[in-house]
Amino acid sequence: MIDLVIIPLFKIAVVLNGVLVSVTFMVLLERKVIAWAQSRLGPMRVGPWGVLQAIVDPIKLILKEDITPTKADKWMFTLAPILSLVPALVVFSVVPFGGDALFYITDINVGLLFIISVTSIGVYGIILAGWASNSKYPLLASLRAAAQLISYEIAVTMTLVSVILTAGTLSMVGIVEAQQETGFWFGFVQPVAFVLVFIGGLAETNRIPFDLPEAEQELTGGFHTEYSGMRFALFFLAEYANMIVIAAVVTALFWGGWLRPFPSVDALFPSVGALSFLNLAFLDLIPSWVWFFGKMFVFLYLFIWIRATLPRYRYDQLMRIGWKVLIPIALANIVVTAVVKVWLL
Amino acid sequence: MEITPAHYALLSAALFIIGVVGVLVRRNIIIIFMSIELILNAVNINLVANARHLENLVGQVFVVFVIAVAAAEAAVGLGILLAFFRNKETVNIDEMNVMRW
Amino acid sequence: MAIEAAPMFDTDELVLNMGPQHPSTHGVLRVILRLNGERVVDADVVIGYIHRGIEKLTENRDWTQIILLTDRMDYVSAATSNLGYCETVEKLMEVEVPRRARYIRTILAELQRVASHCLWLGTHAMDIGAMTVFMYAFRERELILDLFEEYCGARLTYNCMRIGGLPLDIPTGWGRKVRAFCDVMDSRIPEYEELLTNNRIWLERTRGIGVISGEAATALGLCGPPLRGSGVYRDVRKDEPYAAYDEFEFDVPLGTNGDTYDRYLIRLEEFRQSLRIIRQAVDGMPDGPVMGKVPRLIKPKAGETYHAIESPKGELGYFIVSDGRSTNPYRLRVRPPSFCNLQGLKPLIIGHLVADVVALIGTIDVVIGEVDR
Amino acid sequence: MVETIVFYTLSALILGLGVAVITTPNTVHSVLFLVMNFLCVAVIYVVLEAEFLAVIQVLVYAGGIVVLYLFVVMLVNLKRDPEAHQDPRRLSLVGLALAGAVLLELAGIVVYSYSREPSAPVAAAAASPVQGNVEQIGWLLYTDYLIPFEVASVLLLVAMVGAIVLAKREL
Repeated sequence: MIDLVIIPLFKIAVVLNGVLVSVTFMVLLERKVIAWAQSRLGPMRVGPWGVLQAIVDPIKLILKEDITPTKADKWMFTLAPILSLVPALVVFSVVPFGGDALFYITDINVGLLFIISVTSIGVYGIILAGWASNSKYPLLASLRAAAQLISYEIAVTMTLVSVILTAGTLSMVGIVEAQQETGFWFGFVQPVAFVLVFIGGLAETNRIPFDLPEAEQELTGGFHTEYSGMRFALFFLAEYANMIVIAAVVTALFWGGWLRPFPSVDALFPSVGALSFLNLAFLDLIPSWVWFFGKMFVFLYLFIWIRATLPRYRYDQLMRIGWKVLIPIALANIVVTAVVKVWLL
Repeated sequence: MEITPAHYALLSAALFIIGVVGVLVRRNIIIIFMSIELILNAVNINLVANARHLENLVGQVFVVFVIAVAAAEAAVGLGILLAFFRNKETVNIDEMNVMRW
Repeated sequence: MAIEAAPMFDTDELVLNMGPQHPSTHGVLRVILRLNGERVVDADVVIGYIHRGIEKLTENRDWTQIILLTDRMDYVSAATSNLGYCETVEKLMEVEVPRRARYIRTILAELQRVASHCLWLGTHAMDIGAMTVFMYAFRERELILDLFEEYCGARLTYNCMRIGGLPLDIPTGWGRKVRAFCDVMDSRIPEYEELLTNNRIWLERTRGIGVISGEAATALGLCGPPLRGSGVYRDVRKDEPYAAYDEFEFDVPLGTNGDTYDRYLIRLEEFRQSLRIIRQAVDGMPDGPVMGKVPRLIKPKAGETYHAIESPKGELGYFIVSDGRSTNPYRLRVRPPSFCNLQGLKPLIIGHLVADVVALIGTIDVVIGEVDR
Repeated sequence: MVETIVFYTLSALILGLGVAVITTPNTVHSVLFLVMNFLCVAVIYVVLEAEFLAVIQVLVYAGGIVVLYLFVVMLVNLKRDPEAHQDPRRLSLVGLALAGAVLLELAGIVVYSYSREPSAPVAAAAASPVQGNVEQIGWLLYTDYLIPFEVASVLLLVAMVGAIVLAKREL
């Protein structure tokens, strides 16, 4: 009973709270990093260096008036943010935060497929939000969003096929373990796939330069134009939770998940005696989950950095990149991977 | 009470009938398409249930094919629907009484 | 509003009302778009949401009070509005402005051009999604506002010129600070360029967008950077020099393709040319009074005159009629560059996507306060 | 016991949502009920130890096909409810009666066939060289069912081309 119910429930509670709290701090981090990029200070008023801003922001959102437009479809209008957030949170059930079974909720044999399929449900939140608002800007944005998410999902899924081919398993833990066995992280084996998944991830989380569904300057905020208060906060949470998901997936699939860096320094420098002082075993002292979160942080930082730097693509350019660049490269990558795997290894 | 394949078969039959009713009674062609999806799902449930009962995964393989067919059907069906709607401004199945336009 | 009344005959068409409350219409511009998918089929530009009747108001103000009203037209470029008005009245009264005053006016006008272009660059880049450029550009604009504040005490609506000269001489050391600003600005322009000029996304978003030929631009009455972007040589500073522009060397950048990217490059080059003018003016600043001989009661003789200057947005002209009897103008009419450039919006946006509409409103650089007056 | 509870709950949900799909007047609501229905079916697959199919069900049906439906519903954006006027030629009652007859027949078949003594077990599945649900399905697809698999891929290709030709206004 304890093993079957209590411990999983406990883990779920920890992960959910962890994600939600880290989202609030993610927002603070983003504001701070972008501020530094723009030679500003960012939030400084609440707490030392504005650290407590992370707590004040959600409180503000909760206390705000929650408005439902008169002609909106009330049920759908309420359901949409929930539909948007829940898949983002469900995905965390198969993310391996550490090497030990203690650090992930579950490991299923279709883990990666599970992540892909659950994230694909997230699009409903956006479409329905646009439709239920009964307003033109959200509707345009949600049509954009639907097309964008489906297109990039295809590209990402295709790309992940080559990773699956390399790893030979669909289980998230299995993929990381495969990287441990070969000694090379898939980021080095499949650099093209990494870049594609990262770009696709930017598009799927609606981040600049692919943030068309919520392009403030064009569509006045996009699909959540009509939302306020807590329901808006849910969309906000969903976006950042999705960012964390992408960072976690990229970490696990390409950069060795919880593994420490330089897994095979001996294999790299077998005969160089002078490098023996490079005994990196001390890195093992650092717990596996620290490595995981450290790597994740790098990618989250990259997300923010990109947001501070790049302008936004246009809708047709976005679709062109998705269909005419990413998908062909992903297909070619699958073919190359299969050929190498079958005949050359 | 143990759940036997018969239970799944009955569930499948009931869902099948819901789909059939949808196809026969509704006039909104989008709903009719969705009813067809319900019918296909009913079949799938049956196939998967029997795959487990017989401990033979062929049933599940068939479901993969059914899903592929469903995807093809949805794509072509909705394409026809859009083309039709563009010309006649309706999705009423009763008004779909021409073979060409 | 012809578009609103028209029936939606094609189901694929959607009428989208952009503005007057919209983040990217730079004020209260309203654009009614008829979309096919995301492509603009037809557009209707609606103005007048902040019409304050400035031209009519001037008929009840005396000549000096009107300077204050001109501040409120192009509120991001108040100094050039002041300059244009004062020079027109001076032309009407045939007043000689001291050389030192003309030099300072030139410096103020060029600083204002840099400030206005900073604001344009920031908002234009922001419209296309590059948020950091916005903060960078405003950082430099802030320095200019500080300089203005030191000169006249105001940061936005300066009211910094008088008929016949200037209300104040420049403070001690102000010229040195302006020089220092020029050096800072010179080092900051490469920062903008690094973020945008060769940025692939920026190129894709601006190249070939909103192309307008030189003939079409002339026919529409465009002026300023949008006109020069199409390769037409027209700059009031060169063609009909005013203030002290005839004493300085500077180039007028011209575009070749007439697209959004060319207009962007031109404005960036105008940053450099403005700095060049400011440096020359500061270095060659003559001594002398800053106020010419003007009667205490300003009352131009009966007559009419038109005078134009090159504001950051384009040709800013004032047409003034004086009846010679009262202490206020009989009629004052402004030829605002924003208003004329806005004529180009509709031909520019038709056939483009919604996202380009935003970029194109940005590229012609309108200030609705000046359009509506 | 657990399976019983899960089965009856899911059955109630599936059938309830199925009825909701075909009775709701608002098409968008209908689509949403369909998604939930498919998600419940996916859970049934998990109960039936078909994890791969469960995930594929969510990915293809919920994440793909139904999004397409939603997209089309929003595109056609009906101004006139198709059910607004009754077509006299339409014999809905006959349809209902027909459906009832089919239900009776199906139920009869199910009850009859499962109430008999189980016949000799069907030939047991050939021993698969791989373990795990995904691996086994993959093995079957790429060995015994290779030709159908390729035919299915051609079918999808044809459908894709067909849908583009049909939906695009000018090529």
